[in-house]
Amino acid sequence: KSGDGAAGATIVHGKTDGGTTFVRNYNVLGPATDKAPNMELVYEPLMRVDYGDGGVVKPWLAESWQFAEAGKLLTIKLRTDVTFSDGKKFTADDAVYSLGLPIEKPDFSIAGITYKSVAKVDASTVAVRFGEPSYATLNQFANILLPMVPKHIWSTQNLNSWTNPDPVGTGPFTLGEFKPQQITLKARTDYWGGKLPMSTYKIIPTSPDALKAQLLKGEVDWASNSWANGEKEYVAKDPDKHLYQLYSNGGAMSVLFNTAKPPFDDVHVRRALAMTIDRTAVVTTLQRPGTEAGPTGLSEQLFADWLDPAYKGTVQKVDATAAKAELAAGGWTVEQGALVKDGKRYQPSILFNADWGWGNYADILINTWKQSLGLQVKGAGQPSAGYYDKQNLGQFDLVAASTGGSGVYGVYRFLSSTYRTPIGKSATLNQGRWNDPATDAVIAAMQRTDDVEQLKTLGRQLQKIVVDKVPFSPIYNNYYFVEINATRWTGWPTPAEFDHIPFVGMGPDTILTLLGLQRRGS
Amino acid sequence: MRLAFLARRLGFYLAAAVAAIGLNFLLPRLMPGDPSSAIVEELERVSGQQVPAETLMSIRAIFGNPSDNLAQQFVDYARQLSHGDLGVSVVNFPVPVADLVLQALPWTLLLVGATTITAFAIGTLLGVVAGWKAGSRFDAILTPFTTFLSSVPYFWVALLALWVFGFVLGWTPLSGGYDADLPQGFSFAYAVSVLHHGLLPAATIVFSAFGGWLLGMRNMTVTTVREDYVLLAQAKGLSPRRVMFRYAARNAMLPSFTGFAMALGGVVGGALLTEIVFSYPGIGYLLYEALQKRDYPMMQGVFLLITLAVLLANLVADLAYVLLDPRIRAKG
Amino acid sequence: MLASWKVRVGLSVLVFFVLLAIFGPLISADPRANDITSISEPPSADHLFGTTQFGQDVLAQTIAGARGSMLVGILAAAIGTLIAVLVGVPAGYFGGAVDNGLNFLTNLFLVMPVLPLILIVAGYVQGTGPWVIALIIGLFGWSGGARTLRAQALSLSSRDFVLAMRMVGEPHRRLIFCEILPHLTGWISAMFLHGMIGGVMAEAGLAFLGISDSGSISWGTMIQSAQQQSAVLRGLWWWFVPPGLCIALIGTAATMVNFGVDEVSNPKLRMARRSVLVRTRKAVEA
Amino acid sequence: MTSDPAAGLAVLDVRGLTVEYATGDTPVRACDAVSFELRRGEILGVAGESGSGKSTLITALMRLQRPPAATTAGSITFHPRAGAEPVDLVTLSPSGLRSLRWTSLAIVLQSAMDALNPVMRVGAQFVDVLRSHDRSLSREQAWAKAATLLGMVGISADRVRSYPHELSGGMRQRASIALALACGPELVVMDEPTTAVDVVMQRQILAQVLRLRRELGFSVVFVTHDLSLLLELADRIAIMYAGRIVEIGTAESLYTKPRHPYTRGLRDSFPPLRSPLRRLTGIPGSPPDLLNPPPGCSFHPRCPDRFDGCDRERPELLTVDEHAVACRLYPSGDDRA
Amino acid sequence: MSQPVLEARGVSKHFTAGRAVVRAVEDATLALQPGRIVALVGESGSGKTTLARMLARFYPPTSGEIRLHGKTVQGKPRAYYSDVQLIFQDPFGSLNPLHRVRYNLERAVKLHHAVRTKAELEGRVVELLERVSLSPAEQFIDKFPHELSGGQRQRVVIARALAVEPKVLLGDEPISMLDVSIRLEMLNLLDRLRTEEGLALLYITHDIASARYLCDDIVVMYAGQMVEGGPKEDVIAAPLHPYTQLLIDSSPDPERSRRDAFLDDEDLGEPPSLIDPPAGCRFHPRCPVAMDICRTEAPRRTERPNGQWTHCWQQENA
Ligand SMILES: Nc1ncnc2c1ncn2[C@@H]1O[C@H](COP(=O)(O)OP(=O)(O)OP(=O)(O)O)[C@@H](O)[C@H]1O
Ligand SMILES: Nc1ncnc2c1ncn2[C@@H]1O[C@H](COP(=O)(O)OP(=O)(O)OP(=O)(O)O)[C@@H](O)[C@H]1O
Ligand SMILES: [Mg+2]
Ligand SMILES: [Mg+2]
Ligand code: NI
Repeated sequence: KSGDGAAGATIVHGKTDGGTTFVRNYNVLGPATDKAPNMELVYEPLMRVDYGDGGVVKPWLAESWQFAEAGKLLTIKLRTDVTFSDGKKFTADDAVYSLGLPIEKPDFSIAGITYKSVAKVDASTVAVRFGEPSYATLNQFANILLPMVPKHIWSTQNLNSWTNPDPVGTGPFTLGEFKPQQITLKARTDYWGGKLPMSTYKIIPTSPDALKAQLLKGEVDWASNSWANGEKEYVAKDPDKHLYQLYSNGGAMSVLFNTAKPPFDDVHVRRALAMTIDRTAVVTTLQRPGTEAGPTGLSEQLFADWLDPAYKGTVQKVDATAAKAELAAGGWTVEQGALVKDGKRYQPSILFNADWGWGNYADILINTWKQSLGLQVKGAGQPSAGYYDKQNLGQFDLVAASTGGSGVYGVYRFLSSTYRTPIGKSATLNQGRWNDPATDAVIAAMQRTDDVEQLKTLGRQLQKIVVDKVPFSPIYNNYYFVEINATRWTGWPTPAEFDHIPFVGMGPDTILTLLGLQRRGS
Repeated sequence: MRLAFLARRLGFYLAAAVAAIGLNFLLPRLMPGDPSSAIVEELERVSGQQVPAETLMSIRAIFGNPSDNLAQQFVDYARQLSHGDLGVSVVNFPVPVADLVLQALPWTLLLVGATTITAFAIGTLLGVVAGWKAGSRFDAILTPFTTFLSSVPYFWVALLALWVFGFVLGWTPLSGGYDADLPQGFSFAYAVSVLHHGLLPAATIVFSAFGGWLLGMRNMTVTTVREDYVLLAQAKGLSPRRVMFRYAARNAMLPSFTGFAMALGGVVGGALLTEIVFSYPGIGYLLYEALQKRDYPMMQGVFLLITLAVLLANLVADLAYVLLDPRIRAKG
Repeated sequence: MLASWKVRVGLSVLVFFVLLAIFGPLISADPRANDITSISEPPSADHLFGTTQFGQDVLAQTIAGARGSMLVGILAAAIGTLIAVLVGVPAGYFGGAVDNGLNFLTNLFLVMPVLPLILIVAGYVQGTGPWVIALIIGLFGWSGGARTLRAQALSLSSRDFVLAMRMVGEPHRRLIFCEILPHLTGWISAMFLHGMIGGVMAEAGLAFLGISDSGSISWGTMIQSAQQQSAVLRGLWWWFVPPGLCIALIGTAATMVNFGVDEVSNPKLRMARRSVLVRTRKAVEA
Repeated sequence: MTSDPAAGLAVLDVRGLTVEYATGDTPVRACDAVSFELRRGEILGVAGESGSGKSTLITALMRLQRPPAATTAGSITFHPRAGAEPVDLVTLSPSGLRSLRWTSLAIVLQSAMDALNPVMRVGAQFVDVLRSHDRSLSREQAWAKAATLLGMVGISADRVRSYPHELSGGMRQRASIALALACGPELVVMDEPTTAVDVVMQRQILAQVLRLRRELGFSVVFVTHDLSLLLELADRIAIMYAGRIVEIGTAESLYTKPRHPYTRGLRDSFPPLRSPLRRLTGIPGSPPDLLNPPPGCSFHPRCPDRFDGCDRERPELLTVDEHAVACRLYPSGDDRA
Repeated sequence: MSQPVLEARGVSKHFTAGRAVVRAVEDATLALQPGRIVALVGESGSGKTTLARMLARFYPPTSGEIRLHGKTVQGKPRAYYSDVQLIFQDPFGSLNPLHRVRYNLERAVKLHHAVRTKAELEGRVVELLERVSLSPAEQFIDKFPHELSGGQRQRVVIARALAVEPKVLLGDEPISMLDVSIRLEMLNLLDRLRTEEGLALLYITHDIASARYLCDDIVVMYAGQMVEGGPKEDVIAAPLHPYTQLLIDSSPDPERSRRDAFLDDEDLGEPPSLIDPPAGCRFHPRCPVAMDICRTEAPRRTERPNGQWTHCWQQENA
């Protein structure tokens, strides 16, 4: 049905996380939480993160950049061949306007913007000034939520309420037709990055289950969704054309300890619990065998070069004896399912997001703790909203949460005590309230350098802290899941060999993927 | 008498509408804490941004400005509503709730309306026959079977149906309301596509809903068939079909009719779970999404709409009932 | 009443499930125990109902689910029935201003769309336990019952035997409790059963929508969990069929009891039984 | 009596009619070998206490009984007017029966409120039956005829458009009598048609029935528990007790010379309106439970004249001329009272 | 004649149904004396039940007063009920099918007497059953209503009423639901109670023959009004009011030569609406001897020396 019309070159993307209808709101920076999907194909950022290369930041609309003043001043040189889809050139004015928006309008202050001011240097150069050394936070310019927008259009609008129904951006596509249940994007012929092999990019809303059928039937070419047992149920049916790929995103699903309150302020307790997590059971039931996280929380697929060799290839097995020894060392006993020390009983609970259906995995953890330590941990599921509330307010003992970020610094950054708040006050990072001078020192050092070797050394120091002091304990690695039906389009990257991830919603990576495709048979 | 009856019903529905609006107004305010601040916080948490002044105003109008007293808040709220303004969706800011609701409404009306009527028709018809032939093999098999059917959770049926017909057999699409490739409008292909997509959800709704009608109708028919006037109709030598429909069914239907009216009112609420299973773009799904994303203005708006629709349907049903049952006019 | 086979069968099924809910979890396996050596396995000698994606025993979960679902169902029914009695009976018995007020309340709740209302309220009080869910379901599910009870109490209160006992000097309290209420037990128990399936169904629906206490196991959460893991599309029927069937079974059982009770109390329905027809035919042929 | 040439000939010949209710393990025999003859133009009264099987008999006569009632034995021979072949209503095919219904056999039920369809206008219920038996009749003609029929029983024509509940009890009852006469039946059975109305109205209605019978010449089976009424109204009277006819005879002879002790007791249960008062006792005890009928003569437990053997032998209904009685006091059915 | 126990003086009852007013009883006066039976006859809807229920204080009269032992009654009816009891028409409906005979009687005894022991209670109940000829009492005491015949049920109802030791019994068609053959037993029982216990009895019926059998005085009601009253034989033998005449003529009377009454096939129409009753004498639209004055002015009460009275212009002018 979909696809091979006369126009021929259409690629269909099945979107599973957007409900049944789309909203025509292309105001990238606006306050709505639901906006039009795949805006990254219209609005592009200055840089991109190369996950194929340890999460290093690479140029995109920016041609090159340079740090000065010990990492406090960043001069960005822009590409000169970029035009907006209305034909106007992309200039430093636009970049200054775009980068200035979040500063000028605190409403738009996306979490993670750390620069203080922006200035135009010349027609294709801008200078960004930071308050402190910021080598490590360069990736904020790769955030698709900090896109380059046309000043000539945006500056005349009330950005709070404007829905930008006909977006004009630098990206390879313009909006063709917008229907609540289908969006068609038209490929530009004058895209700076080159000519796209397809003329149309179609987005249809679907549900995870429906998507599976659509993929099998070839109605959808490309989607980003996990398919438990996808190897067997999908790939095996046509290994040539049915592709199901996992790309590490550098993070992991972990247990975060609330280190601000007993008993998890005691490293022995943390270690004992970390030692008795049955990671293999979890990944088995997840149907993602072999994805147990190492003790550092850094995935080997991504951070092979950065990992301390000592931790490479480690699969943490349940070790009840060692765990009991840890408890004993800390002076803890387990009585009637509770941790006891100095006459005080602690019966911990584990917070998890019920909307993710994580209850069953929590049960696995709880069971293992019970079996190996006799400790009875209570499951405390919450729907998303409550889950985040409680997590941010520190109202938990243990929480199952995702950790991650780009680069080693990105992954560990949240452990900095600068993000720490007292229990009861919301923290957006460091919800475990980790407070360790050694950690802080290493993180601060990483911010002050862009020297790769030095970063690697610092990174290993952090890894050691994480492994030894266990501020959190990783369970399994997180991935970008990619489902492809390559019947119409070939040329997809593979996890074995990629320099961009064919994941929809990754900004430049999505564009790179599209640029690299070919129509099958032509 | 008749007019007095109608006037009284009308009065009740007006009062009920006021109560519904009041409930809608009070619900968020009854929750612990100040609703608008809660929503603003929620919004900030979700978007990671500060809430702009416009959103804030919209939220305040619907959920109250904590500094105003309750009466003032209600006045603001009522004024807002009287303009047809249900507020602005938080999640889809700045799209008005009313727009989103209007977009979803036709789908729900079409799917649930058609199926409610179909289920009622099928259930009532079979119920009349089963009741008429009470004790026959037809009745002895159909009635217990239907009892079972009507006890099966309908989203579960929907899941199974989706699996069998959508997935295994591939006869029907798995989600959505129409083939997105087709231009929307009154084309033949579009209509076919709408029907094709609606078939399975419709079938499951009908499948799990007709049983209730059947059982109720059967028992009413059994009772009615034993009335003297049915006996007399038989004695009059009228054809069995005429006796069955004009005398037995016509009277037996009166009680189910009230239920049917309520069901029709409920149409606007959508077949919540079915819509969700089939990702059908109706009101039910809208409410579900609002709920998931904690889009309170949307929740409130949808709920108000559903309530008012139910009230309206009940009113219409009452009016129709007056026509159906002449006795009501006298009783008042 | 037990003369009706429908009542007997229905009650047996219900009693079975109630016993299962009470004692089942004591003797069955741990429903949360994960056996990762047997994942998503179809029914076998080891796991009579098979296992889930998480290596949990479906039988044990179904039994634990009986407790979760029945608890909500029974609580909701009890709350709903209690309110229905408290509102309906005085309204019917006393009439007048009491009736006007209570009847308006009843009609109001009667025309309110219940499921959306429950959803909204449940949405406001997120992440709740079975008690709150039951409370919400009960609070919004009493109106139909109250209307019936009101009508019944109204007609009973003007029945001669009530007047006669009043003339003998019985106080209102005794008239309500000793003369009127006993006549309503049929209605009330029917209402309770109805409320119970309603509660079980509503809980399942809410769980399916993700509004439930994720810590507890109920048939609803089982179906939801199966749905989340695409059990339906993967053909893991043994995972989601038992909870659905259990709901259908107790629903059918409750309906059967009500049907049977109806037949006993309504001779017209009793006459419509198949056995009557068959016997009559035999008599004519003899 | 009428001047109908066919007068005196039987219109209905009931022989050994037995009706049972097939409930429980032992069937309830509500009509037990009932036999009687109804002559053209005659009013046959059937009197008996509550539960004696009067309604059962009537519905069985019209083949209107429904499960669990079943006619298990006997015949009902109907002799149509214009020399057509007699038919046995018990075995007649449903379609054959339907063609007789209302054109030949009509019924008036006890409560007119329940017998009229509450959601149809009164006139429409006439039109319904008129048009289904005479397809040539136009809608307008049918409505006009309905108005005429109502006029016949003293209801003004503008009432055809009323709903049943808009009429008073007496009007409803008269309307249903008019309805019974709509297709000119030969036989009208009436099951307590006036119990729900009071005496003044009762008298008016019955007067109209008598007048209409004079004009139209139909026969009537009239069922009531009020013997005193029947004595004035009926030509012949059958007394039922526990599902059987215990005595049948002309009204005069039944009043002046009741033979069966039950008939006598029943007659003496009505205090006189004018003649001197004396202490009356009615009939002691209560009617039998048909589930457990007493052996022998079912009246024997209450019978003042019972003698040895009444509790074993069941007396047959023995006919002598116009009078028949089932009592062992009259072994040959002759007059000994 | 002795002092009346219970009196209704000029009582009226107007029901409001929507905007309409139903004038169910208008200016009714009635006196019940110990040891005497008054019969109230009239056709359906004439207000007999309404009057009885006012006397039983189920409804407050719209106007007029009810006097017990010469004193106007007011306040809670509880004490009143130890003197006045009402027997309903339907013996099945007035017994709760869920309670045994024993319960019904024991409650009544307990509420009105301080019984100390179980044996005393039992004794009283047995005695009551025997008073209404339900003996041996043991056979009936533990039965449910549905296990009794209609006549037996009605006896239990009477026994329950007697338990409070009333002075007045109001019987609202107490025998009309019973089988013809057992009606007389019930009438005889009532007669015995009157004689033995000196009860004052109101006997409501539409059967004038049974009224004659049981009562001392007859009062005739028509359309909410009392039209005639007096000693029974006088009223029946020589009715003063044309309605009474009509009622007597309409009553089945086998002694009358057959079919006489059916010969005058005259349509007298319906009883009047009580919402909008005819002006003047309410019977005038159906009255064969109506005069002009009947249509405009309500007739006053005319009394005869024999105690017979009526409201009729014919008599007033006579
Ligand atoms: N549906 C039934 N099932 C069983 N027995 C029945 C049924 N209907 C009637 N009977 C029995 O049949 C007998 C005759 O009933 P029927 O209604 O014919 O009496 P009836 O003479 O018309 O009484 P009434 O004067 O009260 O109308 C009664 O004893 C009754 O118990
Ligand atoms: N609660 C009431 N509300 C309105 N009207 C009433 C009420 N009770 C009785 N009536 C009317 O009052 C009139 C007298 O009724 P009542 O029952 O007293 O008559 P009755 O003489 O007892 O008749 P019957 O012989 O049928 O028992 C009737 O027209 C009736 O419709
Ligand atoms: Mg009968
Ligand atoms: Mg009365
Ligand atoms: Ni009578």
